[in-house]
Order: sequence, then structure tokens, then C-alpha cells
Amino acid sequence: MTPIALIPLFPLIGFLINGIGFGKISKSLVPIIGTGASLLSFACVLTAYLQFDGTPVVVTLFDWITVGDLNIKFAFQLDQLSLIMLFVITGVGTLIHLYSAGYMSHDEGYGKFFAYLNLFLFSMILLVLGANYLIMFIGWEGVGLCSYLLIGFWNKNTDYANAARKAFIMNRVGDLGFLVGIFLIIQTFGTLEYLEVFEKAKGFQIGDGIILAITFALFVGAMGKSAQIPLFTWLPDAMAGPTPVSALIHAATMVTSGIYMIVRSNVLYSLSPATLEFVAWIGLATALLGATIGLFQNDIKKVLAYSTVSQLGYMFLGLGVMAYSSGLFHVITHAFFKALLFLGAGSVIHAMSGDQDIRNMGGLWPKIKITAITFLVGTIAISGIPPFSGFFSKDEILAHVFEHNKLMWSLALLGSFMTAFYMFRLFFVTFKGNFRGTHEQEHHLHESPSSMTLPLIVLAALSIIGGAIGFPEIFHFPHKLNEFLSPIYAGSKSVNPEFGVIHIDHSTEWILMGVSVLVAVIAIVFAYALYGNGKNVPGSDESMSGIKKVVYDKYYIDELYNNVFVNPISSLSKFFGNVIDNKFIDGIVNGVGTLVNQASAQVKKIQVGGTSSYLLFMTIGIILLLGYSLVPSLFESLKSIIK
Amino acid sequence: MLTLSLFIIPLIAGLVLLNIKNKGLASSISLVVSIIQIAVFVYAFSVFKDKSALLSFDKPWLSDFAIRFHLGLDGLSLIMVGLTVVLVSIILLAIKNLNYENIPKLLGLILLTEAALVGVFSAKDIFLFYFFFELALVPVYLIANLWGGENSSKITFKMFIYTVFGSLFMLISFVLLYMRGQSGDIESIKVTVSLLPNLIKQILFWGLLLAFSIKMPIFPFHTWLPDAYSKSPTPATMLLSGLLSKMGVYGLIRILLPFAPSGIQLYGEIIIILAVAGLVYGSIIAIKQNEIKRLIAYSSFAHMGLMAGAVLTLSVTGLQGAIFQMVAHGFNAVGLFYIAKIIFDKTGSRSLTTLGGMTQSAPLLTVMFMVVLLGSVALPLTNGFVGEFLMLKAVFDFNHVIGILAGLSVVFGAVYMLRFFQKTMYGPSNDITIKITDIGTKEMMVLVPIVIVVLLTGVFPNLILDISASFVNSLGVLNK
Amino acid sequence: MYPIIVFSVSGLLMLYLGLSVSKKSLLPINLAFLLIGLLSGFIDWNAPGLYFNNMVEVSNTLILVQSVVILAAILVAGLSSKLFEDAIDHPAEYYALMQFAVVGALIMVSFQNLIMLFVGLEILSVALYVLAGSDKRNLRGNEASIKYFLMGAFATGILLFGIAMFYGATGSFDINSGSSVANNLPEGKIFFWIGLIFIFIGLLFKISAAPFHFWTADVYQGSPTIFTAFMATIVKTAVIFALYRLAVYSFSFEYDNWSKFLVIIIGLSMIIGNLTAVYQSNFKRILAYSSISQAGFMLLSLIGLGEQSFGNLGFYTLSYAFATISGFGVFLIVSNDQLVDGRPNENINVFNGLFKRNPDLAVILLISMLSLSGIPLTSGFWSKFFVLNDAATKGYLWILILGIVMSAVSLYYYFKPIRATFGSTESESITVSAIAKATLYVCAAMTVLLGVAPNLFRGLF
Amino acid sequence: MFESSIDRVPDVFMQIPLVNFVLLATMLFTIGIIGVLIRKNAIIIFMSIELMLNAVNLLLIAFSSYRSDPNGQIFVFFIMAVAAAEVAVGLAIIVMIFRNIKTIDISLLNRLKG
Repeated sequence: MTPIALIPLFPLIGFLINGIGFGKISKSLVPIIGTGASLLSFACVLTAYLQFDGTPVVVTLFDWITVGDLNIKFAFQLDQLSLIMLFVITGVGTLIHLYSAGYMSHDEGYGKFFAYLNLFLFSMILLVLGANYLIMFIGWEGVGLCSYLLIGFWNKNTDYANAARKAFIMNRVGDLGFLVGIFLIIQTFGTLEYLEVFEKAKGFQIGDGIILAITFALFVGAMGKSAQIPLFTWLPDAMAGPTPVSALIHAATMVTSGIYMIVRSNVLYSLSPATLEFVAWIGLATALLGATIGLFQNDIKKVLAYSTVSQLGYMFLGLGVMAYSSGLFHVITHAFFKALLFLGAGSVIHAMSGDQDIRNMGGLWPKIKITAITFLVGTIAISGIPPFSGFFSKDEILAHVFEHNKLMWSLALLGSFMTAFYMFRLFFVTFKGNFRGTHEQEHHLHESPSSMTLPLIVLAALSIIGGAIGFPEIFHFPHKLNEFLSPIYAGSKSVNPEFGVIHIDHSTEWILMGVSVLVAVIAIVFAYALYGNGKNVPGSDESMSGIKKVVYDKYYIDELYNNVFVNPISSLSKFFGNVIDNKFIDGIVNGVGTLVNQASAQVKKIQVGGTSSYLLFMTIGIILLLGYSLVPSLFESLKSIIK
Repeated sequence: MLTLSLFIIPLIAGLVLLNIKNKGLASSISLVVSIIQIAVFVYAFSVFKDKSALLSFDKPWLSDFAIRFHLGLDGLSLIMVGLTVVLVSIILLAIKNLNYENIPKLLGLILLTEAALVGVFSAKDIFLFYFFFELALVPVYLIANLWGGENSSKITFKMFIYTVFGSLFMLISFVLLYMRGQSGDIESIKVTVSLLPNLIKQILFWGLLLAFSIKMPIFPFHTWLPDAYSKSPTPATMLLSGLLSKMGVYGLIRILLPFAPSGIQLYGEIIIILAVAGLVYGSIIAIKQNEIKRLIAYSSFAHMGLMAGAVLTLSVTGLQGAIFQMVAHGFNAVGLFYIAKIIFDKTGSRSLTTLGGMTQSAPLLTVMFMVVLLGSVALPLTNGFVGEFLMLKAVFDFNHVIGILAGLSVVFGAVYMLRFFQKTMYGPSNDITIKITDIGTKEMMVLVPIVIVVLLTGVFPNLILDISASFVNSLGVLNK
Repeated sequence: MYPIIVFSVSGLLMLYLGLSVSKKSLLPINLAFLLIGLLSGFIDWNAPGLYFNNMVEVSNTLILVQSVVILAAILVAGLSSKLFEDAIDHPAEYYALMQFAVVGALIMVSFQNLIMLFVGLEILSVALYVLAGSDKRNLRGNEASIKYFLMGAFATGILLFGIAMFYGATGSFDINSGSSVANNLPEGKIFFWIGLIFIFIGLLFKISAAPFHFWTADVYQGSPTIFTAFMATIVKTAVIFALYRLAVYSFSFEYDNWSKFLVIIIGLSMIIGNLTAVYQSNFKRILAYSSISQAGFMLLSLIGLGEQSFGNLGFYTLSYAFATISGFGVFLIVSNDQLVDGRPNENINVFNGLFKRNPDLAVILLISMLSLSGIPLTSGFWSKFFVLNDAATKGYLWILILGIVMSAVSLYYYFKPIRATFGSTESESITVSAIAKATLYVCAAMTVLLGVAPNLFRGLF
Repeated sequence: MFESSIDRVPDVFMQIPLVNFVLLATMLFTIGIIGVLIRKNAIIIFMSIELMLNAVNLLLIAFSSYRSDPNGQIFVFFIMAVAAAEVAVGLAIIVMIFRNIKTIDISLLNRLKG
């Protein structure tokens, strides 16, 4: 077997061992197997990277589905894009596995948890490593399943189980779009293999209707998986899962698969500017929506969740303006700092004995110093302060947006202002001021074990230096990421002349950078002014009113969905089941039976009587019969007699 | 001869079992029969490509009427017979460990059903097909009646009379055909069928369609199904949902497609719309069902709708998908009903409102349930996905709007199946579910093979698709 | 030919033996006579021809049909074992009457002259009038008997008028003379037509085709069950073959005309028979109405009237005999086991819980009902298939569809007793005498055997 | 009528045409039927049936002599013999009923219904 095929194999084996052996394998062995599988996988990625010579490697394991002319192979494709994603997945994945070893150590479902995590890694690797859309779809649905399993990990709680179900079903809605996209691709190109599809796509004109349909359908899939409007409401609910899950799945990897998919299909998207425009606006809207809701949330993980929604919006915004690399760049940096923030939040929650409400925290800085410092690093990174990684990726997106559309840029800037504000609000309220929790909590406050802090430190380091892979052009450093990825965009370049052309001169770019940093700094100062002393604690849920309450309650979008989709379908289900099915259709069926019965009762009536009536009926029968058969022949005979 | 033995072994064994009382003996006989059947089938499978003559059995039956006792296996039949043989073995295994009275007779009746099903799936003569088609119902009817408790009599009778009513229309069609052709041979009728006058073609199409759509069932002929599935005892339900409903799809492919191509050209679209309407309709109804078996019943009905729609698109993809899905759904439905039975036996309840939290005391059951459930919500790498993917593609290619509507069932499927899962396994446990025990070796012996099949055919669907391809390619009535 | 002689003699002998032999040994003697009669028929095997001054015909196929009649009688006799010993004072009389009735039936199957038809019919009918009323103290039996008698005699009158007209038109009673009227004058044709219709009506009455079926339900219900079974099978067989002979030999050249009204009668019979049966709760009445619809199906063969029709009818009657006798047989045993007001319970609910009480009986009942409703792999399926096929070849599509739709309706009432057997009423098990058991087993086994391999019998024709 | 075979026709038909016999017999037969239909007394119904049979006898004899064919007359003997047997059985049945319910009004016999 080639090392490429080994990449998904190790997590699969890890899953099987931990899954089948659940309850039988000793507790100390479980994390070793789980983390080991992830680490081995990472090692394979590294090997594959070292062996990689710049041309895509396709490894076909077997023919998966062969029907008529359509042959879908179970094949992996290793190229620049999948390598980048694999590094993120296995790298961050390994760190989170390590973190979980400490975080979950008191949970009874310890082995199960690691099994699920490994299964997730396996699915995610399939998603990015597949050589065709259907393998991607396997991973696509597979990560959805793992997300379901992990969100519902503490399924005794009905709300958590509901959140898990909601996530799966919303994803399914998106998956349907993806599936339609796949059907359209088969119809259009006759194949699903990336290389063939993209090669054939070069023959299409920009703005071709079918490409529009394909890209749009695929984007619907991305909306579901990457929590974009209108399919984003599951992601905040998904915070019901254990925190490492939020970090791995709902921040660093799974939710970015939509971005991966679009980058992967960049040829198609470049062919369809209309879809790109749509993607950009959806991304922007999501970024703003997420940011506004994030302003008022008081649950530490919810803030991060909406922040994730918002950051994903930025990524799509970047993709929408054809800055594929920038989107991907942000995926990477976001993976670092958002995983860091989540894990840090996990560490805080760990310290707070499970409490997630920031109104009960405060003054944690001296108690859990490593967590606090790393958390601060993450916060700075996400706020876009140079030279932290978030600055570079976000700025690159903003630059492209500026060139594309000034209105978009200003809105995006507003978003980044809010981002910096709510993140620092979160930081100040959590770590500054005095402790507001109960005595038991205060007594229990402690720094997390090293298996948890080590990942924090590593991720913090990455959050700081991660931007180095993509310096802006004006710094006169090589943009490593762009260079590495450029073969991926060969198709886009050839089909869309707009792709990759930048008109901004250096002075404008300097100004743009300056503006975005300034905005972030103002936001931080603003946040400090409000919350920096730790006195100004957000009020209780009841005290909110007006617009603030609407935003705090997430614009009542969940309620809207309930009223527009969930409740009508429930009523429809009952109506169909009880009325249409039972009363109407079955009524007709039973009615036929009743009809026969009734007819029978009527027919029976005339056949009950005395001998005379029987004889009478018989005689009538005879007469009728005679008449029926004799009248014509009698008539004939008479005619012949007359003749 | 091989096909004949596949038919005759369960027949004889079934008759023997009906006449013995000893439970142990009966169990071992049924086990032996299962093993022999599977062995014979595997052998038939191995000779399928090279020495297919071994698979055919052809003797005159009614020489005056040119009706022959002709059994044979082609790609489609091989798959269906294989499904029957394996699934019946699993059902037999499952039954033995359930608490039913009079197990030997139950096993015997199941074996008789198997014989009839093998007959249906391998018959090469229309009359033979018709006989077995009708006959397969009789033992199931008896099972439903004898082991079904108080109120099942009325419901199973409705099912019986409804489906027989449908198949009588098939008989009309066959008699008409037979009078025109003076032979019952399916292959030769295929050739001559285009010469028939229009009226006969019409009657043929509608008669056959009615028969098969009641059997499957297709909307709106389905109302016997929810009651029949939910009120019948589990063995009968397993047979009905896993195998008997497949006779309808099989009939569509084997009989209707080649016999009434002109009718399908004319009315195919309406039928597809009906089928997809049933798919969506059934899925929506399933969302709010609280009774486990009823929920699975509606889900089953929905799946059958998609199969019918896919077949009538007359595309290679649709047919392949439907054939694959027959196998997949067979296993999934049997698995689900078996799990429903386990849940009922352990808790005494089939209502979702009273269950919950079972995963805490029955993790193994949860896992098995999960895998079967994933199969039936068509998660990739399980068997459900391949069939559903191909069928949806076929319907989508046929008409984008219908295709997307059909695709909605994928979403709804997730909704009701996960609700089912959540309301039984997740959530806080209650008085009923707290003290249950997990499943043991007996149950695992049934569920593990199902799970293996679910995953194996999901990862390697070409195992089945390769065989059915030989049939589909030779069908010759498909749109290109 | 020989069976007629055998039974005429043995019937008389039986009457004498009844005086001297113990009750117990009468049944074996009766069965022996019937068997001798059955075998004697085969003396004429491969000796076809007309006998007794062209009064009766003998041919291999007719011998087969006669065997069906005798076989039915044997099976009914087999069922009678325990019953006759217990309930009836002078069973010999009834055995004798049954044998005489068989003589009548045999004559009707093979008559060559209308005189023989009349004589055969009367021998059969008069014997049955008596048998129907054999339970003298039972008012229902009395009623059945008088109804049967009055209406039977009325029908005989109709038949005779027809025969007279036929004679007037052709100048002969020979069944082949019908065609001679073709050369006759137009006035003769009117006589002929009146004759044809009246003869048809007379016989349709006996076979209880609608609308001449009114007596059937009452008579079936009122008569002792054992004789109902006898009536249902033997009369039907005899009359349908009589009709067949007339249709083929006397009336075939007028086929185009009479087939038109016959097909209406068939349709009526199917509709009325099946539809009325749905609402019944008395098992004998259900079977009575079922027999009306079965008569409709049998008559389909006359519509077909091809080379195969005779064989089809032969198969139909045999299959019908097995199914009906086993159905009545199970009912007889079960209803005598459960008395209501001192009389056998004849309601459907008598079968409640039968499967638990005696599964064998339940299975036999199931097979019988499946066969009557025409479910495949019972002989009933083939018989219906044959006759429907017969009719369809003549282009009567609608009757084919009607027949099949009505089969579906018939399922409803045929399954009433079956559903009852699965009921859970707890009651003690039923014991069955050896001979009756054997009879029932034979019937059920033959029903299935002929269903699997119809050529065993069908191929003989 | 029947001119073609006039030379074979017996003398009586020279005075009374065959059709008159047929009409008479038919009328008798019809009277019999009407009697059967409207009377309630079993014995009278039975007598009406006998009337029908005798109408047939008359018809047969007429045809027989018109055709100069003895078969018809032979048939009449058969009918008479069989009718006698029927009478025996029929009267026995009627007597049996009379013993049980002291009447022979058939409209009172209606216990058999479904």
C-alpha cells in the first residue's frame, strides 16, 4: 500500500480498535491508540508531502460503483490542496486528540469518544483526499454522522440529542444540494473524477447555465456543512458536544469543508461569476449576522460559535471574490486560533467545573495563567492585529474584497470591528475583574493538566507565526501558500481572465492595512473601556430589551424556522397520516368493501321469500329469456311467413 | 437442477417441519436447510458465468396448454434468489430465539414462503410466476393469523384480499397474453408482445401495473401496508417487508417492462409521479409516527415508491439502483423490524413516547441499530446509499423537479429515522428502559450478519451491480 | 353403462340388506357397492359406442366423467360413517337412495335420447327430494324438502314442455336430431327455439344458475349437511354434462344465438352468487351461493365449446367435488360437535378456534376454500383457468374480467370460515372417525395434487 | 300449414290443424304455471304442476300422431309413470309437513333465510 492509502487507514483502525473494544480496553491505552492513530496519519501526510513532486497523484483502490457508462472509482487524489487540508486535519486533529486525553479522562464514554474522533478523522480525510466528488460526498456525509454522534455524545440530555439531530438534518438539506450538484456533474461531464471534470470544464464559456446550476447546487451543500445563511443555526447548537469536538469539528476542520469544496471546484466557480457573487454576498451576510449575534452572547462557547459562523462567512466572502487562496489561508489560520480559543474555553470550563456562562467568571487571569495567555493570543489573532496570523489572512481577503466591491469591503470592515470587540469583551469579562462564581467553583479553580495545556501552547505558537506562510506581496516576502497552491488554479486561470489579476497599487494596500488595524484597535479600546475593569458585567437574560434582545435571541431565526418548516411539516405529517391516509384513501378502499357488503345486503333481500315469490321470479326469468331470444327470431320467422 | 433444488429443499423441509413437534429438532433442521441453501446458492453463483445451463430446469407441465415448469436464473433472478436464501436464513435464525409458541410450524411456514419466493424469482413461465406470486402470500397470511394475536385477523385479511385482488388482474393479463401467444414462456412473449392489438396492450399494462403496484405498494394502493406491517407478528412483517414487497418490484422489472413497453412510454411519467408522491408522502407521515413498527412500515413504503419510480425511468442507472436497493432494503427492513422486536421484547412497548435512554443499558444494541439505521438513511459506505444514489440520479435525470422532490425523502428519512433512534436510544432513561439488559450472543448472531452485509455491500456494491448489469444490459427496452 | 346396472341392482339389494345386516356394516357394504360400480365402468374402456337402442353413449371420456360422479358419491358416503350410525334409524334406505340418485346422474351424463335425460333427471331428483327431507322432525328440513320438490317439479314441467317442442320440431328424441331442423320449415324453427329455451331453463334450474337459483340457498341450508354435499356435487356434475351434451349435439348449430343469453346468465350467476354470499353468515348458505357462482363458471365451458371444453369440465367437476366435499365434510364434523338448540350449529362461528382444536381439519378447510376461490396450486385455480380460457378464446373478454373480479369478491366469503378457524376460542379438541378422516385427507391431498399436476387428470381426456 | 307433409298427416288433422293442439297445450301449460304461482296450498300447486305435465302429454301426443311417430306416445307413458312416482314422494312430503305444522300453506314455510 502506498502511504496515501495509509493516511485514512490509521484513523479507521483506531476507530475499529477503540470502537469494538469499547469497555474492554484499559483506560490508559485508549488515548494512546486514538492519538497514536492520528499521529501516524500525520506522519504519513508528512511522508507523502516529502515524496510529493508537484503533480497530482491518483491512487485507485477499486471500482466502487459501476453502472452503465458511469464508473466511480474508490480513489484518492493527493495534490497541493489536499496536502494543505491534510496537514490541518491531522495536525490540529492530533493536538486535539492529545487535549481530549486530559479533558475527557473522567467521562465514562472515554473509549467511545476516541473512537468517534478517529472515525471523524477518517471521514474528513476521505473528504479531502477523494479523487472524485462521490468520495468527497462519503466524507461529507461521514463527518456529518460523526458530528451527530459527537454533538449527541452526552445524549442523556434531550436538548443535546436534539441539537445533534438538528445538525444532521440541516446538513442533510445541504447534502441534497450537493447530491443534485453531483447528478448535474454526471449529466454534464459524464464523470465525477476531478481531473476529468476540470479538464472538460475548460471547454465551457463563462456564465454557462449548467455550470451555474452545478456551482449553485454544490454551494447549497457548502451552506449546510459550513453553516452559512440560511443553514447556519445548527452550529451554535452544536456546542452541546464536548469542547474538543467543538474545536476540531465545529471550528477547525469539518465546517471548512465547504471552503475546501469550492476551492477544489474553483474551475467551475470561476466559470460562473453569478454564483461567485452570490457566494460573496451570502458569506458577507453570514459574517455580519454571526458577528452581531456574537456581540451579546454570554455563553463562552456560544460566542466562539457565532464567531466561527462569522469567520466562515469571511472565508466565503474571499472565495466569492475569487480569492481562493486567501479563503484557504484563512481556513488554516482560523484552524489554529479558533481551535486554540475553543480549547482554551474548554480549559476555562474545566476549571469552572463545567460552567460556561461568562457572567459567572471573571478574574481568572492569575488562576489559570497558561490558559489565559494562550487565550489572549487567540483573541489577538482573530481580531486581526499584526503580526499575528489572523491579520494576514483576513487582510488578504479584505484587500481582494476592496478591489471587487467597495460596499462589501466597508461592511466587511464593520464585521471585523465587531469581531475584535466581542472577542475582547469575552476576554475581559472572563479573565479580568473579580471572580463572580460560587465558592465551590472558586475553590476548585485550577490549571488544566499538561496534556491539555501543551496543545494550547503549540496552537498559540502557530497562531502567532502561522501567518508566515502567506505574507502580503508588499512585504516582499514570498507568499508560500500561493506559490504552493498555484497549480490548483491552472484551470481557473485558463477559463476566467479575471482570475488572479490585482489592480491595487501598493499605497492603497498600505492604507487598507492601516485602516483594518485601526478599526481593530478602536474596537479593542472600546471593549476595554466597557469591560476592561471587570465591573461592567452583562446583565441577566431578563434585563435585555429592544433590539438587543432580538439580537441576543439570535433574531428569532430558530423560531422562524420552527414556524415555517418544522411545525408545518409536523402538522402535514399528522394530517397525511390521520386524515388523508386513514380517512380518505383507506376510506375509499374500505368503502369498496362496504359497498360490496351493502350490495350484498340488497341482493340478499330479494332472495328471501316464500316459494311463491321464488317461482314468480323464475317465471319472470323465463319470460324475459323467451322474449330476449325469441322476439328477434319470431320476427324473422313472421317475415318469412309473410313472404 | 440447482434452481430446482433451491426451490425444493425448503419446500420439503417446510412440509416436514409442519409435522414435527420437537423444537430442538426443528431448529436444527432449519439450520441445516439454511446452510444447504446458502451452499447451493454459492455454488450456483460460482457457476453462473460459465455453466449457466446447470441453473435451468425445464419440464412440460401442462402439455395441452404449452405451460412449462421452467425455472432458471439470470442476473436479476440470481440476486433475488440470493437475497431470499440469505434473508430467510437470517429470519429463521432470528425466529428461533424469539418467544413464539409452536416454533416448528412457524419455521416450516417460513421455509414454505422461501420456496414460493424462489419460485417467483426464478420462474420463466408467466403462469409459474403467477402461482408463486399468489402462493407466497398464503404462508405469510397463516403466520400473521396464527401468531398475530387478537386483532391481526382483520388486518391481515385486508392485506390478503387486497393483494390477491391485484394479482387477479395480473391473471387477466396473462390469460389474454396466453391466448394470443399460446405459450407462457416469458422470453418468447417478449418477442411477440409488440404485435398485439392496442386494446390488449392497454389491458396488459394496467392489469400488470395494478398487480405490482398493490404488492409493492405504490401510492395510493398502500393503505393495507401500515396496518399489516404494524399489527402482524414480526416474522410475517420481516417476510413481507424484506421479501414479499420485492416481488412487486421484481414483477415490474421482469414482466411489466418487457411486456408493456408502449404503456410505459405513454403513462410512465404519471406512475413515476405517483411513486415519488408516495415516497414523499410516506416519508412525511413517518415523521410523526409514534409506533415503531408503523414508522418502519411507512419508511418501507416510501422506499418502495422510489424503487418503482426508478424502474419506470427505463434507465440503466434506475434499474441497477432499484435492483441494488431491493437487496439493501431487504436487509435493512429485516434488521429494523428485528430491532423493533427486540425493543418490544425488552420493554414491552412499541411507543416512542414511552421509550428512551436505552443506550445506557444496551450499548451493543445501540451500535447495531445505528448501523442498520445508517443503511436505511442512505449514508455513504452503507448499502442504502448506493441504491438510493443511483435511483435518485435516474429520477433526477428523468425530470429535475421530480428528482429534487424525491431527494427530499433523503432529508425526511434522516428526520424520522433519527427521531426513532433518539426517542428509543437517547435521552434520559425511564422506569421501563433502565432495567433492560443488553442483547446477547443470540441476537448478535442475527444482527452481525446484517451489519456485515450493510457495510460490505455499501463498500463493494459492484459485487451486486456486476451481476445485475448482465441482466440490465440484456433487457433491451431501456432509454439510452 | 355397467355402473348404471350395478347401482340399480345394488340399490335394491341395499334395501333388503338394511333389514338383515347390522347398522355398522352397512357403510362398508355401501362403499363396496360403490367401488364395484366404479370399477365396472372400466369394463367398457376402449369400447365406445351407443348402447340400449341408441339410448346411452359409452366412451372413454364419459367413463371418466361417470367416475367423477361415483367418486363423489364414495367420498360423501365416506363422510357419512358416524353420522348415519348415530342419528338415523334406517340408514340402508338412504344409502339405497343415494345409489339410485347416482344412477340418475350417470344416465344424465351419458344419455343419447331425451327420454333418458328425463328419466335420469327424475331418478336423480326424486331421490333427492326424499333425501332433502330425510330429517322428518326438522321443520327446516321439511321446508327445504317441499320447496325443492315443488320447484323441482315445476322445472321438470318446463323441461318436459321443452322436450315436447323439440320433438315437435325435429320429430325425434335423439339428441343428434337437432340439426335436422335446419332443413325443416320456419315454423318448426320456432318450436325448436321454444324447445331449446325450455330445455335450457329446466336444466339451468337444476344447476341453479341465476335467475333460476332461488331454491338453492334454502334447500342447501335446510337439508341435512351430508345430503347437501351430495346434492352440491353430484347434481351439478350430472346437469352440467347433460347441458354439455345438448349444447354439443343438439344445439351446436344455433350456438351463435343461445350463447348470447347463456353468457348473460353466466354473468348473473357470478354476480348474484358471489355478491349474495358476502352477506351470509350461515356456512351452508355461503356454499349454496358459492355453488351458484361455480355453476356460472362451469357454464363458461359451454360458451367456449371447443375441443378442450369437455376435458375442462371434467376437471372442473372433479376439482369442485373434492373441494366441496372436503369443505362440507369439515363443516359436518365441526357442526355436529357443537349443538345449538339441539341442532348442529351452522353458523360460521362454529369454526371459531378450529385451528387449535384440530389443526388438520383447519388445514383441510383452508385447502378446500382456497381451491373454491381459485388460488393457485390448488385444483380450483386450474379449473377456473381452464374454463375462463375457454370463454376468452371465443372473445368474451368482459366475462373473463367479470369472472376474475368476482373471484376477488369470493375471497371475502371463502375466507370467513378460514379467519374463524384462527380465532382463539378455547375448546376441547375434536375427534374424527377414521373413514371420515381418510376421506377428508384424500380430498385435500387430491386438491393439492391436481393443483400441482393438473395433467394427472386433465391429460386423460 | 305443413302442406309439404300433408299426405302423411292423419285424418283428424285434416279437420283440426296441429297449431290448435299446440295452442291448447300451451294454454293448459300456462294455466298450470299461473296456478303454481298464485295458489298457496301445496296440494293445489302440486295439481297445477300435474296440469303442466298433462299439457305436455297432450302436446307430445299431438306431435306424435301428426308425425306418425310412436316415440312421442311412448314418452307420454314415461311421463305418467314418473309423475306417479313424483306424486308418491310429493304427497309423502306434504303429509310429513302437515304432521309437523298442521297446515300445508306454503307461504307459512319461511324459516329458511340467510
